Amino acid sequence: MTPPNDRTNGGAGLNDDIGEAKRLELYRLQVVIRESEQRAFDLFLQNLVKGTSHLSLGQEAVAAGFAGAMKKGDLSFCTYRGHAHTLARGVSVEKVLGELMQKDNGLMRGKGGSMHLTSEEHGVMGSYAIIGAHLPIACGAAWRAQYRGDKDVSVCFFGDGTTNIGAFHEALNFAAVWKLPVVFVCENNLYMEYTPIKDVIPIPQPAADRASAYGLERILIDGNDADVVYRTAQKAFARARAGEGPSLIECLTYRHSGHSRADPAKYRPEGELEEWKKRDPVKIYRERLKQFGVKEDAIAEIDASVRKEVDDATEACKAAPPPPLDIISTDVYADGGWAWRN
Amino acid sequence: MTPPNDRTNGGAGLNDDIGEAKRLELYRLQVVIRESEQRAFDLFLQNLVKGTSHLSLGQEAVAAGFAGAMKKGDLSFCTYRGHAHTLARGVSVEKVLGELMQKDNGLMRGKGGSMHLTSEEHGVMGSYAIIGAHLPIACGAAWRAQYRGDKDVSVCFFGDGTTNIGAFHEALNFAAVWKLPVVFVCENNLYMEYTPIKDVIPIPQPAADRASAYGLERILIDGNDADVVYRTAQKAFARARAGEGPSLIECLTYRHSGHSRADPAKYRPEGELEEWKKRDPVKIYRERLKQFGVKEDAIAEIDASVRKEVDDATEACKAAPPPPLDIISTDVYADGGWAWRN
Amino acid sequence: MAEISYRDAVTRGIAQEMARDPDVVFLGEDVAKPGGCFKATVGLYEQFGALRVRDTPISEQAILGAAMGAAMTGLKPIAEIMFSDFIAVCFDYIANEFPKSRYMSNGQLKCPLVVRTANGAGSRFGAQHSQSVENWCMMIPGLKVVAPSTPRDVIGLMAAAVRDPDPVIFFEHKSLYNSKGEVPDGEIVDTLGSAKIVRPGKDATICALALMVPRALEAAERLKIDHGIDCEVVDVRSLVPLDTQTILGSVARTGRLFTVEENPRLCGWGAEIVSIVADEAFYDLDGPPVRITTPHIPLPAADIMEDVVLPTPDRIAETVKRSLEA
Amino acid sequence: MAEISYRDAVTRGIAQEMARDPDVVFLGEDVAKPGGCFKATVGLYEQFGALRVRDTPISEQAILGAAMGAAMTGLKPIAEIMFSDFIAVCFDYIANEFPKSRYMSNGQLKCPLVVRTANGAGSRFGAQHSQSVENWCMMIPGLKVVAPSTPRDVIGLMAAAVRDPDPVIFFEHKSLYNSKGEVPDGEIVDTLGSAKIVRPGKDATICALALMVPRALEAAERLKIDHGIDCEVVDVRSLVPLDTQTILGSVARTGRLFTVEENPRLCGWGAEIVSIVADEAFYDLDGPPVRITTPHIPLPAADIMEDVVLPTPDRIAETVKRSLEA
Ligand SMILES: Cc1ncc(C[n+]2csc(CCOP(=O)(O)OP(=O)(O)O)c2C)c(N)n1
Ligand SMILES: Cc1ncc(C[n+]2csc(CCOP(=O)(O)OP(=O)(O)O)c2C)c(N)n1
Ligand SMILES: [Mg+2]
Ligand SMILES: [Mg+2]
Repeated sequence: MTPPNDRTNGGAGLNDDIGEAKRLELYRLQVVIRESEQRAFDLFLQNLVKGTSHLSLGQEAVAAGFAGAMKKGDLSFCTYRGHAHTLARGVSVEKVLGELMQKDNGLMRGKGGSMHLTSEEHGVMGSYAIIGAHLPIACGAAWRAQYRGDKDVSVCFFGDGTTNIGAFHEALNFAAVWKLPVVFVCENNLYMEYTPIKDVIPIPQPAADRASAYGLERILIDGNDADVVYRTAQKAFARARAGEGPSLIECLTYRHSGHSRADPAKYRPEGELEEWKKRDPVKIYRERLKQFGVKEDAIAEIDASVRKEVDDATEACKAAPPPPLDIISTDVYADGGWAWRN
Repeated sequence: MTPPNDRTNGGAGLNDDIGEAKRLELYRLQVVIRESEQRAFDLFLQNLVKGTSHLSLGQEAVAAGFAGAMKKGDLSFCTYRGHAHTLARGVSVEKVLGELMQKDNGLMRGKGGSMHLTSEEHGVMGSYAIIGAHLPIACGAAWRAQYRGDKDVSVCFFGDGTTNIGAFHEALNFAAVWKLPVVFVCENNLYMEYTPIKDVIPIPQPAADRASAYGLERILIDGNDADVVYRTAQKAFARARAGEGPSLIECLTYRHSGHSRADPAKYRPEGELEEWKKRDPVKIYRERLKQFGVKEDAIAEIDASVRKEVDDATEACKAAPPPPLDIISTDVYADGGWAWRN
Repeated sequence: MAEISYRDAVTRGIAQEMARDPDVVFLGEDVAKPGGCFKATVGLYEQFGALRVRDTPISEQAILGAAMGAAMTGLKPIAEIMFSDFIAVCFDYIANEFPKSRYMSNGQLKCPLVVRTANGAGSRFGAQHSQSVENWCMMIPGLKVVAPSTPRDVIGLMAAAVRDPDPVIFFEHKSLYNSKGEVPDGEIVDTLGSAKIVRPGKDATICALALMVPRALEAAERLKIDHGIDCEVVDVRSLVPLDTQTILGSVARTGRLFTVEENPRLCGWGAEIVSIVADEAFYDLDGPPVRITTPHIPLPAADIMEDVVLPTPDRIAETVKRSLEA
Repeated sequence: MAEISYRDAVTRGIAQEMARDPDVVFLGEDVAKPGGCFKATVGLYEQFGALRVRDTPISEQAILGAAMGAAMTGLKPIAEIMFSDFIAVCFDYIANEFPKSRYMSNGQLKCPLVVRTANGAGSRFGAQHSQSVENWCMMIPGLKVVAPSTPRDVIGLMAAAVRDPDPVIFFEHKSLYNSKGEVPDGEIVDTLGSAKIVRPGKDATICALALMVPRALEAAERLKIDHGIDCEVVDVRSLVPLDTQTILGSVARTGRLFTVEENPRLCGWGAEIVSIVADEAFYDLDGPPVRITTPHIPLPAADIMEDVVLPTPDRIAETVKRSLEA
């Protein structure tokens, strides 16, 4: 496990600039993701999740830390591995699980599927399943903010493997030249699908070691510590809102599960998962809360309420009907329909 | 004019490792390019060049320096601005001008046109008119050499503007990871079509400042001094042949003419062209030859013989017939034909 | 009323919309200060300023991606892809992003943008700079696709495209930039999805697009004069939405269908129209529906070759005559 | 003779060719040690080693570009594009590079390579991972395009594709990977450009491809049993070259044409076949040629929706019956 070269320390020095309310929020978000993803996996084993799914178990701190620092109006652009970021922006567990189960209560009523979670009202401007495609799209949303003088930031999440596709390069250069208020977040979980990222790059860090190619600062952080992530996000957002341009942040993390539902992740070297589980972000954060004097009770209460939310959501999804077939032909075009002819 | 941060000195120290024979060859190549390109321009004014054309007037030293260092079997991959590189590998002026004039004596008998000059027998493996497309293709040719244990090098030429397209990034990373014997040569002539490169990058040097993103050495040279280019090429080729992987070389240069035939280049700041003409590569090299004791006579003889070659070629092209129409339907497929059905 | 060039119509069309709506922004390579490589956007930078008319790096994916992100969040971007052949380097946006985001999001996201691009042959540029690729877009569900043949249509369809809430791919024909036509004064706004009968006739229907429209008209004139064959010429104008009513109506009257396409033979819009007519109006047809296309080859560069591969008025007239007489 | 899966046939087909010719090399994302995301290349890395079976970065342009450069200079690369939808991110190679270099160089350059890719719907993956995009390739002059429907054809057509001197795009159907079929022992080598009549019949011709072939066959069985309608089913197999002889011959006998396509409606291969038949065999047709397609929409993810949008045996049978009875 590469020791992350932190820019910002975690909670070690008992630096309480974050404050208890925000810390409880960051904790809650991580637990919501953890429980929902774990549930998604269980439902998959019961054959109730259809299509594919890509879990963020082990990567909760990145989603929580960024979402925790985002304001209303800030926009998230996610990948197929987007459940975590979608939940972190406040979308209900039911709507997410409903989409995974391809039910009518799903976020897009089953039309999009797990890889395309979108909730415009929460600023989740889509989840994209073609590697790299959303980086330029996030630039465009940021361009609109710049053009209009809106102060919102576009935040674009992607994986380590995504740094090798052309669109990554085009977006980074474009954002830097136009000084766009966009923050690029690389979640380096060490793997692409089944191949380690280190096998396909000639440098140690896929994103951080490329920042200079775009005139950007090298930022490599511990992605398993939500406080570190949160502080880094705040700085990048402030920079963006101040008109100083984009940031590229590489978060070191690890996925506890396979790449997608079908992957048992046998390619991992022995002991690697166990090593990383010692640095489980939820565990780290629970310790952090205690360090800052939060009572076990308060923590247990959050755990219990999240568990209940996920249980209730599960039941609601199980009970929900499948989508009606008449929506197949809606929303191809803006008139609501699908007519390509008169 | 940015002073190039040379890795290799020109001829200043009277370092005669290059030798007179090679110097005369480098000079001749530059004059062939200069005269041919100038002729192409004249023929365009006479309405005898059809389609588009992209001249390398002012960039001769790059083409000559690299070609001078290439061995038989080494492969060139060029852009639409490829006349210079094609001539530098030994293709006859007649065949090049013939293609520009869309005559039957053209290199591809008019089927390709000026942007696609190709001479397989000279190792000119195509000229590509979609920005960036040939960088990955050059990687593939280099992969073949690596796989077979062939010792040839693939050399890929492109402009400053090409460094912002996705394929650039993909190719550089791919070549570096696979340690391919490919040399990427960026001819930074300060402009894309009509927009200065500095307006669209967040760093000073479009190629050199990105080398580190691929774990490569930063190489920025004076592209108007054929000796500097030649020495840099030799080192990069030696590295490639030794299995040490790719190089990325940025050559600072300037095009004396517009981007393409129709462009009067009015976007250039006053005086810029004049400044660069002081560093005209042909002029520099003529001085260099004198410095090394080559007689004016010998130089004049080269000039005259090249002039004659270009004059003869021009006449031959004027006299040549247009291509016959029956080749329209040949060589779509390998069977020689174009049949997509039985 | 004034006679202006197709090239100037592009500028006027964009200017009309930018003047109307401050959310209309325009980006592309060399489009701002230089006014575009075809000089079709000269003056927009001066008129609308550096914030609304922007030069980009050579990064077609960034151009289209940025247009999409801006469109999604409230702007109405017009993006230029310099030559339509280059759609291949940013095809993911055309094929997978623009046209699917509304559907995949169950209507939450929108993508009101225009991609304008120089399409077609005639400039002796060779295989990578001369293609007619409107089919690359027509076959993708969720896109709208137009290709005007006259200066007036350029302005009117540009306005319609910019105002349309869906992604529209707008094909300008390189070889028409210098052509001229009468254009009314004042605002011009057309509608997407309407074909135009540009020459009425009773013996055969000829559907054509862009550069093929004047050629089809010329062929029709010759057929009339030389052989007394009276062709109806339909300028399809909009491939999606497709005005099947006008086409089917015309075939119902004439009994014969010809399509004239510049693109290579396989799977073109001609095949689509032929298939629709063959299926829905089979019993209206008095003889085989015939496609006239460029052969299924990459385009040769040389003038002499390029000239014979595109459908010419001669070839159109000859094909129609032979077929009607068969 | 042995029964093997379509998935294993992919491995066997590639292995057959790699064993035969040391110039055959294979590259793609996760194809080597992991054996591919569909597990269709498991064991090749172990059998042929790290130099011939190579994992790549997520860089589809580099993958196809590298394949082209290698092909041009003597190797016979097989490149995997994991999902056919991703052809959009490397479409420049498909549309502008592979198919044009031989022509533009007047025959000097060659491009003997195979791109294999997982195509088609049925996995509930949604709009960006389920498309049938064989038309994206068919419409490009200079490419060859195949799409096998059985394990035997996978092996035979893979061999033909690898041995072919032109670029071949090889579409494997995701929903067929688990299907099984009898395969003879020993080397299998098919030819490109031949369709197969997989069910003879006299009342109507049904042309189908890939996953649509078993569905067309099922529809034909039902039509026979339920309505006494006797359909001839043609497995098109190869879109380019296209076996028009077999198709025209079949229509000459049956008098009716139906095409069954998985891709969305506009400009599909069905339109091409219909157009060829309508033009060249108009007087053989006893009624309108009819295309059965997925509607012109992005694909929905949910099982219940995905199941109804693709042509089903029911819909095929119903359409044929209704049309023959009209
Ligand atoms: C253009 C493209 N190529 C390939 C894929 C298939 N694919 C999906 S996820 C993935 C791995 C991505 O790795 P990374 O960027 O590290 O993200 P992670 O899955 O680890 O979050 C690949 C190759 C794709 N979706 N799009
Ligand atoms: C993908 C693509 N985008 C745009 C173009 C149009 N174009 C041709 S040359 C050129 C400028 C290239 O600049 P540079 O790389 O610096 O090369 P130079 O022409 O200066 O040699 C552009 C934009 C193209 N051919 N391909
Ligand atoms: Mg990863
Ligand atoms: Mg340049």
